[in-house]
Amino acid sequence: MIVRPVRNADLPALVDLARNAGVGTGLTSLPFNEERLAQRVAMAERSFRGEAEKADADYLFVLETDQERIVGISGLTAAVGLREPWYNYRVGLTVTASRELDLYREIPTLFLANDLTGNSELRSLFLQADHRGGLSGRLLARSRLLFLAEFRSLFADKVIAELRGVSDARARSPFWESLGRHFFRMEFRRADYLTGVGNRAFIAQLMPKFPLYSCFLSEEARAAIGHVHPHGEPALAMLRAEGFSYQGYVDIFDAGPVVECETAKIRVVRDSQTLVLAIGTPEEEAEPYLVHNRQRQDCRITAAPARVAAGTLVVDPLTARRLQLCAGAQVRAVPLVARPHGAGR
Amino acid sequence: MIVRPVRNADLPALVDLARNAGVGTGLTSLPFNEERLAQRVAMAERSFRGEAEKADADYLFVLETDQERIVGISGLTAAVGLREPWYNYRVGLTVTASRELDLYREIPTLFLANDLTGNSELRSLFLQADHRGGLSGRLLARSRLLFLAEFRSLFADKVIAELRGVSDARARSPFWESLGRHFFRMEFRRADYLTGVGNRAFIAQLMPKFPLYSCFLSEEARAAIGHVHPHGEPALAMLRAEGFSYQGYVDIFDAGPVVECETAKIRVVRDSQTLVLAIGTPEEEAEPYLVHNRQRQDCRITAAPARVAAGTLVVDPLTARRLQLCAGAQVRAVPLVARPHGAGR
Amino acid sequence: MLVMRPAQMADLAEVQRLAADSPIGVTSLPDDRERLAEKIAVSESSFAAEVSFNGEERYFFVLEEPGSGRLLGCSGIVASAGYSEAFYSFRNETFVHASRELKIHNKIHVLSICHDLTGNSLLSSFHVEPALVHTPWAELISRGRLLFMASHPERFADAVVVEILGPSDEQGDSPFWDAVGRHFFDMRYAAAERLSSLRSRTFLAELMPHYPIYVPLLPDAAQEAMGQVHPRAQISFDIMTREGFETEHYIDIFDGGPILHARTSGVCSIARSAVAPATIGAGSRSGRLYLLGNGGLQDFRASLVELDWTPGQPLRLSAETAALLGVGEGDSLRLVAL
Amino acid sequence: MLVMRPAQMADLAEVQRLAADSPIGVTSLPDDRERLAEKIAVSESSFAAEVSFNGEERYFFVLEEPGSGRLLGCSGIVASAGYSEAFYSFRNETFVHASRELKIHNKIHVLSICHDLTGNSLLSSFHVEPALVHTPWAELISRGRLLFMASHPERFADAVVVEILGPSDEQGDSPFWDAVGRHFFDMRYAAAERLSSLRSRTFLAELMPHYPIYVPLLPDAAQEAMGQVHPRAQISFDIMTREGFETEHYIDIFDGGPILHARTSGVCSIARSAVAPATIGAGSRSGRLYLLGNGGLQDFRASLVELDWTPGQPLRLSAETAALLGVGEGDSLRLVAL
Repeated sequence: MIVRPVRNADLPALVDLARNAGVGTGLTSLPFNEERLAQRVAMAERSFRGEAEKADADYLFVLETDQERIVGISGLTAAVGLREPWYNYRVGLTVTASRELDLYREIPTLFLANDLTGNSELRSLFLQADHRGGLSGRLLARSRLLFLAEFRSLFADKVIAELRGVSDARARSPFWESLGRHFFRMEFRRADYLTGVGNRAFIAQLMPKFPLYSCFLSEEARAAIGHVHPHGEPALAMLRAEGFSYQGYVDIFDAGPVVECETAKIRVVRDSQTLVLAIGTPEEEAEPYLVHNRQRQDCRITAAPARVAAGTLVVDPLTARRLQLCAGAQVRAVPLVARPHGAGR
Repeated sequence: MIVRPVRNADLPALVDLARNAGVGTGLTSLPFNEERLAQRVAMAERSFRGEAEKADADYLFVLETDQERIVGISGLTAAVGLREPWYNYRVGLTVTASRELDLYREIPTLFLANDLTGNSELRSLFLQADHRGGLSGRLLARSRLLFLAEFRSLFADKVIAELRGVSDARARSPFWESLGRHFFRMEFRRADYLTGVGNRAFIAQLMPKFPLYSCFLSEEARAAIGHVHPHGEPALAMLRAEGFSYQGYVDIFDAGPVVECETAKIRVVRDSQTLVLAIGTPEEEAEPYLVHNRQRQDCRITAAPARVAAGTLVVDPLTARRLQLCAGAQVRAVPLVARPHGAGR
Repeated sequence: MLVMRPAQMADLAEVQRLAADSPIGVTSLPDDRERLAEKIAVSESSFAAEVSFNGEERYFFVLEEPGSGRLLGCSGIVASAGYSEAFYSFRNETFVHASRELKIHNKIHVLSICHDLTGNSLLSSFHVEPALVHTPWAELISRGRLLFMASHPERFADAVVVEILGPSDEQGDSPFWDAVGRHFFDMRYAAAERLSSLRSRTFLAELMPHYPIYVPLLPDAAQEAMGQVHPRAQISFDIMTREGFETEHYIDIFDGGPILHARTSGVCSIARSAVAPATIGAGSRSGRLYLLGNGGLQDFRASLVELDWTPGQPLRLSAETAALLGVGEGDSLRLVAL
Repeated sequence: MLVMRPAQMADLAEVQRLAADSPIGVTSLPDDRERLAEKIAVSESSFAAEVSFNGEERYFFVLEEPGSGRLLGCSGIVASAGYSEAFYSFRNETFVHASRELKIHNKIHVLSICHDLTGNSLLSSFHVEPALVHTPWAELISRGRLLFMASHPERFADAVVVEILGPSDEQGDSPFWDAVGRHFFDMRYAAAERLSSLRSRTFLAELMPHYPIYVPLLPDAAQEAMGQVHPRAQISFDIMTREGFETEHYIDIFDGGPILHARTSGVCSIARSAVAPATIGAGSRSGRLYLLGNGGLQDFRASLVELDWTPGQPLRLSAETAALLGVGEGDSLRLVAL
C-alpha cells in the first residue's frame, strides 16, 4: 500500500472512485464530473513537476494497493483564494448592552470573510469503504503532511481543512435550509457541486454580503455552526492529533468547521526527520512509521513498522520495495501517530 | 520587593503614581482621576475578598519595596465586556477578484467586533522609572499570572492584553488621526482617558459601525495596524515568552495589537507547581523563581533565587520573610523566566 | 361643532383620559400624568417661542367640544424628529443578487437601519375617541396640523413624516418585534414601547442592530406584518395617504408599521390651502365643507365650516363661527376643502 | 431645421464620428464600430418590437440635418436599467453619531452601494456637436426622448434616471475614481469606463465594495468631486434639472457624478405635454417655440417648430414641417413648449 502522485493514466480509476464517492457523501472537492477531474489531474501532474504557480498548484495523491489498484485519493492545495475569492464565515460576536437599561445580549454573528486567503488546504480525502480501518486511512490522510514537511517552501505558513458540516440522513443541511437556500434558490448538493467543479464566482454574486446575526437563523442552523458531521469525526480527531484546531471559521454552505494549524506546528512537520534507510528486522520495539522517499514527482509514501537506530530507519524489505529504495537512501519519516506522551505537550 | 493586593490605604501613593504615569505614557487603564482610582481600589478590595461578581472583578496589585513604598501597579480583570460591550477591530481580509477580467486585490478590512467578550485581561501595568530594569518589572508583570494560576476558577479560559499602539513623539497616533478623529472630534488622549475612566457607552454611539476598508486610511495609519509602540516592546516580548500571540485583534483607537493566550497554555500557569517551602541556601544552581503564598486576600508574591529539591522550594530567609511564611508552608512557584530550551517547544 | 386648539395645562385631566384609551405603541401619548404634563408644558412654550427654523419644539393640539369643554381627540407635531439624537427607521431596500451564468436573478429585500428621516417634522400623538373615527372631526384634528404648518412654514422642516402604528395582538405582542427587536432588547413589545415613550432614545444606538436584516430570514408572521397598519391606526393611515404621503420606503423599528413621508410643500392640505379674508354676517347656508384655520399660534383655532366660497372672494362666516375661530371682520383665514 | 429620429444601420459611420468626439465616461457611446453597430441593431429591433411593459429594449435616436443627411447629435433610452443584472449606484446617506453625555452630534456622510434604481428607465448616450450645445437643438435631441416616452408609456418604467458624467481631467483621470474604485479595480479610470462600456457589468458584483464608504475618510479632491458635473455634461444636467429631476440622492460608482431621478409622470416635458391634431397650411408666422413629436415608433420624428397655438385648437403646420415630421392632415402630434 503506497501513496503516490496521481497520473493521467489513473483517470478511469478516479472516475469510478468519484462515482462511488459522489453518492450522498458530500465530498465537495471530488465531484463526479469527468472533465473537471481530468483538469485537476492535469494540474496535479504539472504541480508535481514543479511547473505550476503557487496560486494554482494542487497536489493530488492516490492510495494504491500492492496490486496497483487505486482505492483512495487525497489532496493538498498550495494556496487557496489567489485566483478567486475564498469565502468563509467567521463566527464573531455582537454584544448589545445598555447600562442605563440594564440590558445585555450576546448575539453570535457571521461575518463573510476572505481571511483564510493564501493558506494551504487539505482536501479531497476519499477512501473506498472496504479499505477504511487499518492503517490505510491514516496513511492516506497523513502522507500529505509528510510531503508538505519535505517540500515546505511550496506551501503556506498555515494549513487549513474544511470539514463537512451537519446534515440529516437525506443530506439536508439545516444551515443551508435556513440561510443559503434563500439566496441560492437551489439544493445544497447543487451548490456544493458547483463549487466542487471550480465555479466560485456565483458565490460573490449570490451570497448575502452583510454580517448576519445568527438569531435570525433556525435553532437547528445555529446548533450546526462549527460542528462536524458525525462521518467527519474521525478526520477531525486525526487533524486535532496533528495540532489543528477550530478558530471560528466555518464553511459558508453548511457551517462545518474549518480547522487550521501553523505549518511549523503540525506534528508531522515538526517531528519528522530525515534518516538513512536500513533494511532489516524492525523487531518488537518497532512502531508504525510514515516514510517518504523524499521525491516530488516520483513521490512514494508508505506506512510500516520501523525503528530508529543510530540515524537510520530500519524497515523490512517489503517496505523498501514499496518505496522503491535501497538501503542507504535518504528518507523522511515520522511516527504514524503521535506518541501518547506527546499529546500533553 | 513584593507584589500584594492594593488596599484603600494605598490611594495617596497611587494618585502620585498615576500622576506620573499619566503624562504622555498613554496608560489608558490607570488615568489620573482620583474618584475613578478610588472606585477601582474599592472594587479591587471586594474582588480579593471574593465578594465581586466575575463581570466586575478587577484584581489590582501593587509592587511594594521592603521599605513599604509603592513603586508599581498591575491589574488583572476577571472578564471584560460583560457589563458594557468590549470593542476591538478584527483585521480581516476582503478579496475582490474577477477571473473574467483577470483582476485580483486584497484589501485588509477592519471589522468592529465584540469577539473578545468574556476573556480575562491583563492591564494597568506601571512601574516607576527608577525601578525599571532588574527583576522588578518581571515580578510585577508575571505575578498576576501566578495569581491566576492559583485561582484558576476566578478567570476565563483565555487571557488577553491590549498593547499600546504606535504614536509619535507628541503622542499623536496616526491611526487615530486617520480614523477616530473623524468620528470622535476629540484628541486621542481624551478618548483614551474617557475609556480609562470607564466611560464606554460613547464608543457605541460614535464609532463607525460598518467594516472599514483599510485602503481608505492613511499610509501611516495602515502601517500602525497591529504594531506596538516601541515602549511596549518589552511588555510584548514578556507576553510572547509566556505564550501570548497576536491573532488579528487591535485596539479601536490606536490599532495597537491585542495579544491572547489560552489560560491553560500560559507558561506560568502550565509550569507553576505547588511546593513546600524550605528555608536554606539556594546555592549556585538556584535560578530566579516567582513564588506565591497561595493566599487570595493576603496574597504576597515575590521573586527570588530558589531551587527545587524533593518537592520543596528552597529559598533564603529574606524571601520567606517577604512572603510572611515559615518553612513547611505551601507555595506556588515557577521559574521567573522560561528556560531557554522551553522556548523551542 | 368642535374646535381644534393648542393644549393647555388645564387640559391635563382630559388629556390623560384620552391617553389611557390610546393603543400601545402610540409612544408619544403615554398614560402617565407627569409625562403628559411635561408634554403640555413643552407645547405651551413651543407655541410661545419665537422661532425662525425648526428646532426642538413640540406642538400639541386638542379637539374640544366648546360648550362642555370636553376633549374628544388630540394630535401633535414634532418640529424636528430625533432632535439632538437620531431618528431611527428601517429603510426598505432591495438588492439584486444575480448570476447570469446560473440564470438566477434574486431580488433580496433587506431592512437597513437608517437615520434618513432625522430632522424631518413629525406628525404625532394622533388620537380621537372611537365614536369620532369615521366622522369629519377626525380629519379636523389630523389635517388641522397641516393647516398650522402651512401658516407657519418657518417652524417646520421641508419634509414631514408620520409613524403609523403596526400590528400587535390583544396581549400587546407584535410579530415584527418578536422576530426582530426582541433579539436585541430582550423584552416584550409593550415594555419596549413604554421604554421608548418614557425616556430619551439614546439607548437605540447601543442596542439596535447595525447591519441590514435580510427579510427572507424572518418568520412569515413578521414578514407579513411589515408595512401593515394596526386597525386603530387605519384612519390616520388613510388620511395621510390621501394627503399624498409615500408609504413604501420606511418602516418602524419596533412594530414594522409604515412610516409615511412627504415633501412638506407637496402635502395636499398644504399645497392646496388658500388664504382669504373673513366677512362676518349670515354665513353660508349651503356649500362645501372646508377645514378653516385662523393662522394663529397660541391662539390657533381650526374647525370645519360649510362654505359657499369662490377663490378670490372673502369667506362669509356667521358671528358664531367667527367667534369660535377667534377672527374678526377682515382677518385672514387659511382654508382647504375637506 | 433638424429632425430627431430613430437611428438606422445606415447611420453607422456618422454615429461613430459622433462617438469618437464624446468624452470618456459616456459609457453608453463607445468609439467601437462593432459595438455601435450592435447598439443600432438592438435599437432597431426595440422600436420594431411589440412591447407591453419595459424589458430589455434600448432605443437610440439621432439628430439629422435633413438636406445633408449629416448627424449632429444622438441620444438613447434604456427601457430598464440593469436589466437581468443590477444597476449599481452609491446612495448618499447620513448617519447621526451622537453622544448626549459628551455633547457630540456628528452627521456622518456615507456612500452605500445600492441597487435602488434597478429597473428604472435610463436616459443615456446623449451627445451633440459642440457647436450645438447652447442651441435649442440640444434640447430637441435630449427632451425629444421625453416626448417619445410620453407617447409610449407602456414601454417605460414609472421612474426614470439619468447618469451625469462626473469630473475627470485631461489625462482621463477622475479624483473620485482614484480615491474609491481604483482600490478595488486596480486600473485607471479611463480603462474602467471602457470596460464598463464594452462588457456586461456582472463583474461589478465581484469587485465593488459591499460595505458603506465613510466619506470623511476620502481625500478632499474626491469629496469635492462627489455630485459634481463634468463641463461637457453640464448641458445635460441643466436640461434635466429644469425637467424636475432630483439631483441629491445618488452618485455614479465610477466618477461620482450625480445620478438624477424622477417619477416618469412627473417629468415636466411629459407631464405638461399635450396632444393636438395637425392642420396643414401656411404654418405659424410667429409664436412660441415648441418641441413636437409625431408619436410614432420606427417612424418617430421630433423637431422644433414656432407655433401660435391655443390648447384645444389644431396645430397649424406648413407642408414642409408636416413632411419633415411625417404627418398628414388631422394626424395627432404631441407637443410641449420649449
